[in-house]
Amino acid sequence: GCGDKAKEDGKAQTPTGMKVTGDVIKIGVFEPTTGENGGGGMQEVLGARYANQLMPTVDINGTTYKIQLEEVDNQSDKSAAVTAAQSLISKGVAAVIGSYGSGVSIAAGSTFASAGVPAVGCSCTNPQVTLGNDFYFRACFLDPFQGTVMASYAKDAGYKTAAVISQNGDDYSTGLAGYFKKSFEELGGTIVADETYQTNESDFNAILTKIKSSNPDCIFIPSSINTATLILPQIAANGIKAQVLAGDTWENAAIISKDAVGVAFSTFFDENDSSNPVAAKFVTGFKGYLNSDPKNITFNANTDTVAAVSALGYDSYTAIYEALKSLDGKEGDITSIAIRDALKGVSFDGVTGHISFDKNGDAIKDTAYIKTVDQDSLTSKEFKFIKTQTVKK
Amino acid sequence: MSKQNLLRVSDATMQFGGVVALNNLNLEVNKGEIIGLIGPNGAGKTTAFNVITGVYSPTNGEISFDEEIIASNYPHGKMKALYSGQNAGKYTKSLVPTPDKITRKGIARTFQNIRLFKDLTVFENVLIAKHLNIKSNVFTATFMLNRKEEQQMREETMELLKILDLEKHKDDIASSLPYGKQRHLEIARALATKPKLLLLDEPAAGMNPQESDDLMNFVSQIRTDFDLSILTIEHHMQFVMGICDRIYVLDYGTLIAEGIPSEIQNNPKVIEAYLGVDE
Amino acid sequence: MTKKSKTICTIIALIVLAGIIFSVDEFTTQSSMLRTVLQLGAIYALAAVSMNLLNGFTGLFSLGQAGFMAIGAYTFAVLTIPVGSKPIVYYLYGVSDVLANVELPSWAGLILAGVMAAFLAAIIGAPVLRLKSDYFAIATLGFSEIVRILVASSPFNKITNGSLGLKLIPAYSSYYTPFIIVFICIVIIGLLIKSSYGRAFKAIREDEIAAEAMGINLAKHKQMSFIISSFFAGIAGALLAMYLGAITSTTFPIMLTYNILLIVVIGGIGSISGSIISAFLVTAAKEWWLRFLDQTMVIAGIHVPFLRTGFRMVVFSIILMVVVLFWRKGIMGQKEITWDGIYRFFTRKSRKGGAVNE
Amino acid sequence: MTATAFFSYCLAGMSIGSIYALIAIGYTMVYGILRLINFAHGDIFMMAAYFMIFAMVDHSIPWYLSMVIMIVSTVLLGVVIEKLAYKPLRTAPRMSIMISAIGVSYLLQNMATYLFSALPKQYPSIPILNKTIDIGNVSTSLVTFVTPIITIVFVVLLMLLIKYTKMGMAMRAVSKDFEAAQLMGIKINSVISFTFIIGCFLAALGSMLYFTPRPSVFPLAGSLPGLKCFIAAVFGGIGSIPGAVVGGFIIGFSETLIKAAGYSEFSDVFTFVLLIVVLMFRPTGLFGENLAEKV
Amino acid sequence: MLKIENLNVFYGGIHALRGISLEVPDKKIISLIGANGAGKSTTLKSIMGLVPKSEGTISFNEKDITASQTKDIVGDGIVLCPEGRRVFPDLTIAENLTLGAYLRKDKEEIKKDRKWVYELFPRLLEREWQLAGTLSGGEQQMLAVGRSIMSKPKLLMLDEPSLGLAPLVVKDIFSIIRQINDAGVNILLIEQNAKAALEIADYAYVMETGNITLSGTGKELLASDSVKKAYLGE
Ligand SMILES: Nc1ncnc2c1ncn2[C@@H]1O[C@H](COP(=O)(O)OP(=O)(O)OP(=O)(O)O)[C@@H](O)[C@H]1O
Ligand SMILES: Nc1ncnc2c1ncn2[C@@H]1O[C@H](COP(=O)(O)OP(=O)(O)OP(=O)(O)O)[C@@H](O)[C@H]1O
Ligand SMILES: [Mg+2]
Ligand SMILES: [Mg+2]
Repeated sequence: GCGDKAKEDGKAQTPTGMKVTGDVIKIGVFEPTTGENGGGGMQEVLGARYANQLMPTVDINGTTYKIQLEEVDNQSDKSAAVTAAQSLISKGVAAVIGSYGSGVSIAAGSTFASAGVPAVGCSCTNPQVTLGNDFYFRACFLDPFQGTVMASYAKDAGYKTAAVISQNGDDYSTGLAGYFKKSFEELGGTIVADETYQTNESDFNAILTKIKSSNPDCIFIPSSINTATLILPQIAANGIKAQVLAGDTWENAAIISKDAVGVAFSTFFDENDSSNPVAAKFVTGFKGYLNSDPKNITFNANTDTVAAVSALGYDSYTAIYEALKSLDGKEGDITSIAIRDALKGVSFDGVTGHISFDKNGDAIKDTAYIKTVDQDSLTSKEFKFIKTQTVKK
Repeated sequence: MSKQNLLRVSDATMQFGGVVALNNLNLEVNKGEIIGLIGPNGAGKTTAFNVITGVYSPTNGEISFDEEIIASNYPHGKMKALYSGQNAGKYTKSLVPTPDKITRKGIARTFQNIRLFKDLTVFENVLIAKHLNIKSNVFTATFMLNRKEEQQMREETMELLKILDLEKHKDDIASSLPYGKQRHLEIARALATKPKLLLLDEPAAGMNPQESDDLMNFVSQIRTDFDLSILTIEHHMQFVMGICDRIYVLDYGTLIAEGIPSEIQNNPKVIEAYLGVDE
Repeated sequence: MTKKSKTICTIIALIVLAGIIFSVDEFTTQSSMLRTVLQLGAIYALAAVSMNLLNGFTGLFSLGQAGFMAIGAYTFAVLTIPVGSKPIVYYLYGVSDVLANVELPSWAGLILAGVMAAFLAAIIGAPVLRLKSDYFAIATLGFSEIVRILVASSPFNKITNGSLGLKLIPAYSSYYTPFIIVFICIVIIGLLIKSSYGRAFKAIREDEIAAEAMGINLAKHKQMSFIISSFFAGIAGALLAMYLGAITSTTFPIMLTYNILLIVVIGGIGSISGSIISAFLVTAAKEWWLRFLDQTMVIAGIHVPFLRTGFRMVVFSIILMVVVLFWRKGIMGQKEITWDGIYRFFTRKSRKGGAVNE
Repeated sequence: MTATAFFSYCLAGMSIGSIYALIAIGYTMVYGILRLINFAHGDIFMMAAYFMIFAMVDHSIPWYLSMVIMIVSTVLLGVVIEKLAYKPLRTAPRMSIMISAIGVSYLLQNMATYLFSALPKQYPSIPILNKTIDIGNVSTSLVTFVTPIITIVFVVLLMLLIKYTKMGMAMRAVSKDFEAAQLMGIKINSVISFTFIIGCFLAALGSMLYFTPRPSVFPLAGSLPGLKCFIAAVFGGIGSIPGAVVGGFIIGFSETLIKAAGYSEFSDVFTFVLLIVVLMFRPTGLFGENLAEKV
Repeated sequence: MLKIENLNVFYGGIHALRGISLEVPDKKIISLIGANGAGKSTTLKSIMGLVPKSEGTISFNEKDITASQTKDIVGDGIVLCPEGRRVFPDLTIAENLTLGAYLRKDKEEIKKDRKWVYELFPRLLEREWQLAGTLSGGEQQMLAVGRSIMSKPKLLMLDEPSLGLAPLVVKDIFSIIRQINDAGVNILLIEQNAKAALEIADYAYVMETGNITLSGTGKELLASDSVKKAYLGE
């Protein structure tokens, strides 16, 4: 039941939006580069920066506009996010890319909406980001989908029982866990343990002992990278042999270690997927970009592996770029409202697949990539692609 | 002046672990009297004050003020053998008041180690002591619906400062006053609660004989001005002997003598335990 | 200065302040950072002043501020989210039947937010207030964490939406709303402190034993201060919820309490005007003035060293420590801005100036 | 619950409990002497881990040397913090020092983020600690047993130091009255530095024992253990060393058990409720001395 | 031995010591008397380096200690028994005494001195294991004096040692001071009990509002009219 959005927006006045003056169009990059999700956020920034390098200008109605990125750090913190968003608005951005982490995106959502500036989320998978917000779009699939994907994957692999570990107070983690549980049970599986931990928790022995005694076939752990790197060695140390499953956040070279061998997670993109020419071109180009500056490599967890979130960062930029291009030949000023309206009609082949937005602003996607860590990954620092997983709606 | 009883301490015992600080103390103060409480160091004088003012609740005994029992505790069973006195072992539901309740009943005190509100002004120090009689509640007070009452509190405070010769220090921070003035201020603050009985714990400590003489006059002055009874602890004999109607002497928590100053001065037990012989 | 001239000065100052806020509204765009900082600063000012009432004026070292703000924010959000938006907000767990048709106006939500925080303060106050200094601090900190975790826990899914938090919370009806509410609240706290009860609080801060000997009922007055402080913390929380539009339990971490404590200490423990000034300064510095430090900057082809993401917070923490180290008592100490003080400040200055001329 | 499961829980409780204990001692000692809740302690603990990574991973120094380097730099860091951030505030109001401590904590976290990025880094594996041993069908690493032993040894040493040596007595004296302590000829600055040295030494040691089985370090890695240990210190009666240890173990075990019972969602709630309840009955913690102020 | 010249001390705006000079010669008892707030305690505190001095010099045994730190001054042999007792409340009586001897190494002598202190104040021996914070005011005062004796100073400065003591003990205190002095310790004494202080003193100074207004041998001052009027209450 989410029909009439304008009414449900909660904002009385319709926003006026931002008008582009001069020949510079500013695009905000709203990402966490510090705090809990600082690692992943940085990788999205890299994707956006690379895209900006490739597509630095746009011609609209005879003028060549320079596209300038305005980056801001939302610190992975929901209250800091709002002022961070506000500072982008105050700099006059016409559209925004971001953010990694659904919580900060939800928090900043109403700020963007009331300023009339459209935002394109890269990897914020929680439905709430776009729900009830006419200005938020996103380039990735959603948690209900992702949860179902992982549940289906588990089911297909023949697992009957599952344990779930999620982070108290975190919307991404709890939401995804919720969808996984729901679908897994619908598919006939049983959830034998449902545990939560606090933000910044680093000792999981008690939880794992508990899980071990419930002896599940698989364990689903939607968590941040930090938690992943902590929990995997502890799972190994506790002698737990169950299959570990996770969500998109785990696609980061930082988790690769001998304890991670065998985990499976869903993600948006695979760099070795040769079926998509756009992707192939992006991968070579982006690797070159990463290697062009040692700092980039540092920010990318010390490898030149292309993270899905970087690809999404690129695609989000492209989406806005496409929207801008479509303004060419149209009458009227270039305003953020116009960009928003244009975004609704955008349709292109992106790095992570074909992208167009549904009425909620969500990218219409039906495929997730399942990846794993195998012995080779330990040396190559790359994930191994297993298969694509789709679900029947 | 007819002798009308004001304070009665019966069989009060106070024990701290193994230390018996007060042992079966019986003491009375009548209306209008100035009573001295003396004794060697650690005899239990301050403890007696603490028991009367509700800082400690006695391990045994009863305290009544103005014909009303304000604190009592009579343990029974195994404990009873430990204590003596008329009512020992008679189990009563113990009555444990907090110091503020005692102050409301009309007993005010000063402290052996001066305890002023150090960072507040002299005026505020005294004004705070008026708070206990406030009739308005926190809402009416906040929204200034009690102007009259507030005005009256301020006026009374001013008057008190005038009487106690602290008027010119009114806006000084309490801790910046010289020692003697701080003692005065402590007394002023106690008086502001409108007590019937004033307890002074070594008011002349740290004063030279001259200053202590002045204080003596001051104390007898306030007795008449404020219609007070006073119980005072003091080691300055000139002070005690010069001002007290009667004196109680404690040693190791036990009362060893009681009487008018001249009797006490010549009591051999007191001389041995406390006064010493003048060379 | 006479009483009358002081009143006139006060009125003029208020008009000037109102004028500043008004002109910010008139002459800056909707998106100006100045607006954000002013609004957020006002909310923090209220949170800080309410904390100061407890920590600075009553001498009760509480670290529970974030918890009470969370209670206020959640109470407000739960009661005021429009009925139409509820299906969107509670899309995963559904909304409890009791709440499904509840939609209070903002003012009622604000008051209830305060009342709810005050109510919980009353419940936990009785046992916790018996604790001394740091133990009290830890107990309140623990309480705050309990609130934060419970709010996000599954049994409350249908009320608080669990970890997913609440969004589409009604925003301010106008730009002026937060200023007016904060102003009223702070004035009330100020009046309270000036009243006889406020003096009793100060007495407790100075010396509990002496205060009790003066007939002040410690338990009652501490409780009173705790409840009132929590009431306003609840309102500050509700204002924050309105400002943010979306909250989750992690919006109110211990860090939030620390940040408010920091504002209190920088402003001066026991000074209302200090808390207010420092709330605006700290907010402006952190959220606005220092933001450029996060961005790589190229001047004349040269990369300015150090500037990259994360540097802002490094600089902010250094500034913070420098302020504490060299300005120990905070901006205002225990003093308030008074007309007498300002008058003295200027006359002293001018007298010095005069001496040169002589 | 099977016997095996129960045994694993005990091991888990013991290993986390003893680390909490070790770090809690640092809090309690600094509190004992400066009446300061050293909010930065958890972050010093985190920095210790980065020092270890720096030495062992980045510079491939053998583990025993790295350990020495790590401990020395952590202690140095602690002493420098004391000198720069706390010493100038000796006479300032207590809350200012506390804010200074919060400031240091922010600074260390932000510095770490700035210098090492927010991404987790792998803690090096220390061969002897990582050896796994099997008891029945429970396997665990040696560190699980080493930790409690180290903790107990240091606690006993410290208690002897504080109770019976002049330094210990000086520490207790300084904690109450700087000026009077000076009048005894006590060098208060050295005594305070000494306290920080011990506290940071234990934090460094604790950091090694903590991160070995949880080999992932990021700038906020110290914040939650820091908070837990601090609560442990309060639990036992802040200022009391045996109290800190008992508090650490109680929190470690209660957390583990409540998770074992299937209430992981409420484990911290339970810990805090337990804390508040204990304080109701013992307002100064389990071992805290009830210092009745004499009137 | 100790020599103060032109000492000035300010507390913020308050000029507490206005250029005082005094001297404590070897083997003597020197008394310092004066009304409340005259600056007596401030004088002793500034000798110990506890308050910042704006002007003047202090030397001890020919060594300039004006800028020395407290701990070094104690090391040089000057010990202050401070105003307001300042015992360590969480430590037992025994531990307080041990801390008094913090800088001493002579174990045997310390033992002897401890025994002596217990002889002087038998009450302390009775309560050896009681926490100092729970002692009565007078008992704490005894402990404070005992603790400073334990330091075995060359110069012992006592700030109102008789405060809060019972008359019998007050008499003892003065004989104790004598005994300490006989043991070769110099004494600088502040007392409100001016009569006793002057009787015991070899030499005495009178302070008024930050100045030394009068000085002389104890006997001279006892006979002085102004002293009689102002401090002896006659
Ligand atoms: N809280 C306590 N715990 C243990 N012992 C205590 C406590 N309070 C007092 N005492 C002991 O009780 C005895 C009586 O103390 P009190 O303070 O009443 O003495 P006093 O008569 O006032 O002596 P003074 O003249 O020295 O002030 C002392 O020996 C003291 O050590
Ligand atoms: N810490 C301080 N801050 C401000 N003023 C002070 C401070 N200590 C002392 N004073 C002031 O300095 C002056 C001298 O004080 P001092 O304590 O030396 O006097 P005293 O002669 O020892 O008096 P008493 O007999 O009361 O002990 C007094 O006016 C006092 O108010
Ligand atoms: Mg006494
Ligand atoms: Mg003095």
